[in-house]
Amino acid sequence: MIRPHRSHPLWFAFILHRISGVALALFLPVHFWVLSLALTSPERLDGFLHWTDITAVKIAEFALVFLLAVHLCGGLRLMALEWLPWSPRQKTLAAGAVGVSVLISGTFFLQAI
Amino acid sequence: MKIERHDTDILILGTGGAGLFAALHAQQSAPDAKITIAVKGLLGKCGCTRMVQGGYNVALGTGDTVERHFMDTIKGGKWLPDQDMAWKLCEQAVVRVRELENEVGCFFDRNADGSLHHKAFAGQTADRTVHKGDLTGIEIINRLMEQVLSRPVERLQEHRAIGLIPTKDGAALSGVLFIDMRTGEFRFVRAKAVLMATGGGPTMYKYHTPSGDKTMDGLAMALRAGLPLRDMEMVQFHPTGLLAGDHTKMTGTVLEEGLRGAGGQLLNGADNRFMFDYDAKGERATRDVVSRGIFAEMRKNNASPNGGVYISMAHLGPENVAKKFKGMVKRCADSGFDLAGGKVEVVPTAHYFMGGVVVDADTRTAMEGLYVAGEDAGGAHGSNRLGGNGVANSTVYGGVAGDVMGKDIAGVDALRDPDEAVLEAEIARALVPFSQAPAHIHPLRKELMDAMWEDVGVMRTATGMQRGLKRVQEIGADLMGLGVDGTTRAFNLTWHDWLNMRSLCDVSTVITEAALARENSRGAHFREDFPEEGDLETSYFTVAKQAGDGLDVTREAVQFTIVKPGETILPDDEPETLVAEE
Amino acid sequence: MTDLWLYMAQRISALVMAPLVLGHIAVMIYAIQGGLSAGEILGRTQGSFGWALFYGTFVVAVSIHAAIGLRTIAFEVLGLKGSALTVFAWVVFLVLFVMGAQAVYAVTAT
Amino acid sequence: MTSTAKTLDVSVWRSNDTGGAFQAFAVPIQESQTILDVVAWIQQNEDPTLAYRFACRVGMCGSCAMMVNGKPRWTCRTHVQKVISGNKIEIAPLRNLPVIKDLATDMDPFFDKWVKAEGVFHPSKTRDDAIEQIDPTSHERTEADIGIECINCSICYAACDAVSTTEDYLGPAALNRAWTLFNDAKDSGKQTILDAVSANGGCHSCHSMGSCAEACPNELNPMASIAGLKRETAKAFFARRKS
Ligand SMILES: Cc1cc2nc3c(=O)[nH]c(=O)nc-3n(C[C@H](O)[C@H](O)[C@H](O)COP(=O)(O)OP(=O)(O)OC[C@H]3O[C@@H](n4cnc5c(N)ncnc54)[C@H](O)[C@@H]3O)c2cc1C
Ligand code: HEM
Ligand code: SF4
Ligand code: F3S
Ligand code: FES
Repeated sequence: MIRPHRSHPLWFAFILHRISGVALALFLPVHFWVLSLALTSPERLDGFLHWTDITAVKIAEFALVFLLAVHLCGGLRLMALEWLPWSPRQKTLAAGAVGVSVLISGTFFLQAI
Repeated sequence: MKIERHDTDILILGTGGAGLFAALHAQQSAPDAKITIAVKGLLGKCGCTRMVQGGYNVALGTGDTVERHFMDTIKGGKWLPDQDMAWKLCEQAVVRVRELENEVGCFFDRNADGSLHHKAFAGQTADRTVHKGDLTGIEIINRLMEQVLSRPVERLQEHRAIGLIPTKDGAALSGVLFIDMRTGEFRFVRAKAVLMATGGGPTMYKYHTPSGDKTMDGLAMALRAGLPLRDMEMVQFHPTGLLAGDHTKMTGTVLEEGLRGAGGQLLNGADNRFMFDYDAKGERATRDVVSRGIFAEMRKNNASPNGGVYISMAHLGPENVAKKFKGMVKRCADSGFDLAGGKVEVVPTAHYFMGGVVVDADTRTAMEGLYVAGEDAGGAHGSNRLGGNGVANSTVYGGVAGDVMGKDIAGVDALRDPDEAVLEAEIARALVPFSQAPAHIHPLRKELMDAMWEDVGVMRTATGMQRGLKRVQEIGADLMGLGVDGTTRAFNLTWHDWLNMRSLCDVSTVITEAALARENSRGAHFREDFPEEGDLETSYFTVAKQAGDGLDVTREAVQFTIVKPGETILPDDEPETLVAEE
Repeated sequence: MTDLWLYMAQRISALVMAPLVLGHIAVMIYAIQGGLSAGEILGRTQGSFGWALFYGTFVVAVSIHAAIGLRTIAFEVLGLKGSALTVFAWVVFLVLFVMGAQAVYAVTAT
Repeated sequence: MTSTAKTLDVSVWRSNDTGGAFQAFAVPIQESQTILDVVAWIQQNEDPTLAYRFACRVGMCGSCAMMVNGKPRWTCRTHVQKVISGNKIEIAPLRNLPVIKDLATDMDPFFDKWVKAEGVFHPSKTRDDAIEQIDPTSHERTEADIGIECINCSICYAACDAVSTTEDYLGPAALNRAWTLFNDAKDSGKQTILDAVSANGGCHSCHSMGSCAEACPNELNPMASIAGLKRETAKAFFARRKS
């Protein structure tokens, strides 16, 4: 899958952005559905939110926030490199994006436990 | 034999500076004509114009004049150039460079004030050479290529011209026979006018700089068609070709002139500088002098491991060198050599071919319908080409050919029919290898390159050349016995290696015979047995023509139509040179 | 021309979302302390025009953004073309938009 | 043929109209040896029917590019020892282009897109006019100079996955040329260029994967050029809305 012409940071940044984007898009309907429960059956929402105490669910949520953070930072990185003329720093930017994402999601994770 | 037949109005062979410019100009002078451009490689991606490093000579620098450029060209060519051609070259270069900048889109380096930057190449009396870094040819050809690709010009890529086919009465050219290299089929293209711009290319020498596709096909075809060829003994050697062993294609490629200009030193096998033993200017002497110095040193068994000498730049400071010659240093590094800090083995390498088809200043030849421009045409440079006059020549005369062909075809009512017998004969000739048992072609190419390098190379003698002539003829005969695997003719490179050898052998014979006919030393041609340049007033050039199975080499007097030896067309108060000594 | 339009729409929606996502994450980090409950969420959001606008904008932007994003991927990876591609993008947009609108309504309506 | 102690283990893609497969060759190791030398050695000594392409042999013509151990490279300037993995080399035709035979590709699609991207100078002057004064340090000129030394070798084009997935994507080299021209003070076709690169398959099909910049043997950065085009097209997008 990772063919030699792809093994460099910018391509990884691209694929990470794409995967996180797809994962978010898949998660979003679920998220909306859960929230809609607030209207139709608040007790089921509570039941659901209860689950969020379970570690597995916590990790899943962490992953989600991580994805959101990754995608956000990746997206900002992209727009920065496309629209702001600071081309030589692209690789640093790619790495920075991942770094910041980890920071945000890490905070979330720490808060959650 | 099944062949495809195809018609056009103007047919151009080759996509170097000459071919591409001809296509553009033909379109301007005959907007309704069908124009076809055929080339041995991909359009714009083969030939030597792309490889031009140093730059383009044009009298646009401060104080410089067309007259001065002309005088330098005549003196550089040791009074052998056709003066009308040399004049047009210098005069039209000015127009051509403006055209390149304003219409084609080239960008040449600028001075801080925004004007064109000119540098001085060796042998010139003014800062005259415009350039784009040291990759001038890429800029010129890429821009020309774009222009041609975006116009309705028919492209026949990977089409190798193998024969000029005359009409039945032999009075005019009917068209050109090709091999469509991708399919291996033959294709005959009729045209009202044909420009041959296949770029010569002395690749029959052990060390050579031109691109791999150039193998003298054009001159070999012209010879067979009975056209006169002039100055065929004039092979220019560049003193510093990379030397990395026989097995690599890197060997022979140019390490740029500027290295010596900047203070690069040549060292022999014992690490001693030797150029001052041969010339007071040392490494900064002209190309031919340095080439001979290196060759002489090699003959004294003072050679480096691969049989050449070294160029050393390190004393100038590796960082400086790396900065000033970035491209060159990187190229050497890619190949595993440290140009900035170490020494690199070099050897003189065959670079440019001054000889070619006899043409007039309008690119017309002795055969109606055939035009020749660029390195295929003889005359503009005489015995020596100045650095920077090569691209100028191909672009100027390519454009001229386009203009003239466009005008001339207006007077041609119909396409001319070919002499079918000649067509058949040319096809049969190309098919010879398929009727022999397959064998390796390359060892024979090596033999040819050794023979020409050793016996008809940088320094020549009658005995050596007689021996060389015999060797070349034997190799040529051996080739006829070598076969090629004909399982598939499509993209059969080995077949083309064979055909390349055929052209190279034929033209090598002419070079040798012309060199034997010139019993003096001028420019690139140096005879150890006749080291004097001879009387300038009675200068002659050689003309070679096929005569039956043999060759007929004659001497013709140079016509001093513009200036006589010892005189000048510069005003009396003009200084000798405008270039400040370093 | 469509490429340019889609490109612009995707960037603009992304720019709109960027602060919203940051805000959302911040709220989550704050809210998650001590666990989540429906009451807590609803207590914060119900009847709040501000939150309705916040999440409403989010839903509009994300529906556009994700529809374009998935459209690109459907084209490049799945080879979807022409009207199939257009239908696909609209379906993604509508599903997200409708479900999103429902969710916003659910948590903000009184 | 040569009985050298050490040989390279070379696998070369062979193909014709009906399909293709890798074929193994043992090639003697030499001190200064490029991938092109390896390929030529095979054609000259082992299999005379092997097809490939080269011209200049010094990295100027851009006709010798191939996939070498999975990466697109100029073979005439790729030293064997720098890319060898163990003793093995795998050589295949350039990706993303139709193969004519063996290692030779048809580069026409690449050049058709070059022209389609308006990578062709749009003159405003003639040969009768003087040469324009241009400040070599101006911002526009330095931007144009950055991308000008492209040899149209198609290596970036072969490295780019957007080219593989989007059939009409113009690709990094063509767009790099368009950007260079856009910054060329002498070019009078700025709007034509922007229109060309804003059309479907234009610069917006690039996902900034950066493989182009990574692969370019001349160290050019088409990704940055494409970013420049995206920037300008975005500006034009708003400007046109306003007016
Ligand atoms: C390394 C190098 C550096 C140089 N540097 C300079 C310099 O700095 N300044 C300068 O003025 N000159 C320089 N020259 C010389 C200059 O390149 C040539 O003089 C000039 O470019 C020749 O142009 P041309 O159009 O005649 O031929 P080319 O550009 O060589 O083109 C010949 C064309 O004909 C095609 N062809 C060949 N055979 C056939 C066939 N049988 N059928 C169909 N097509 C065929 C070739 O494929 C090619 O496309 C240099 C040359 C070399 C090799
Ligand atoms: C938070 C702010 C966000 C920003 C700044 C952002 C930014 C971007 C950008 C710039 C792209 C274009 C990538 C490209 O063309 O290569 C993109 C693609 C995408 N985004 Fe987002 N995005 C954000 C949120 C989201 C959300 C919440 C989702 C999920 C619903 C999402 C889903 C996608 C998808 C599926 C793609 C396509 C990926 C691709 O083409 O490779 N994005 N995003
Ligand atoms: S940008 Fe680089 S890799 Fe792409 S074609 Fe030009 S020189 Fe080759
Ligand atoms: S690899 Fe392709 S996706 Fe864009 S950044 Fe380069 S053109
Ligand atoms: S042969 Fe010209 S770039 Fe390699």
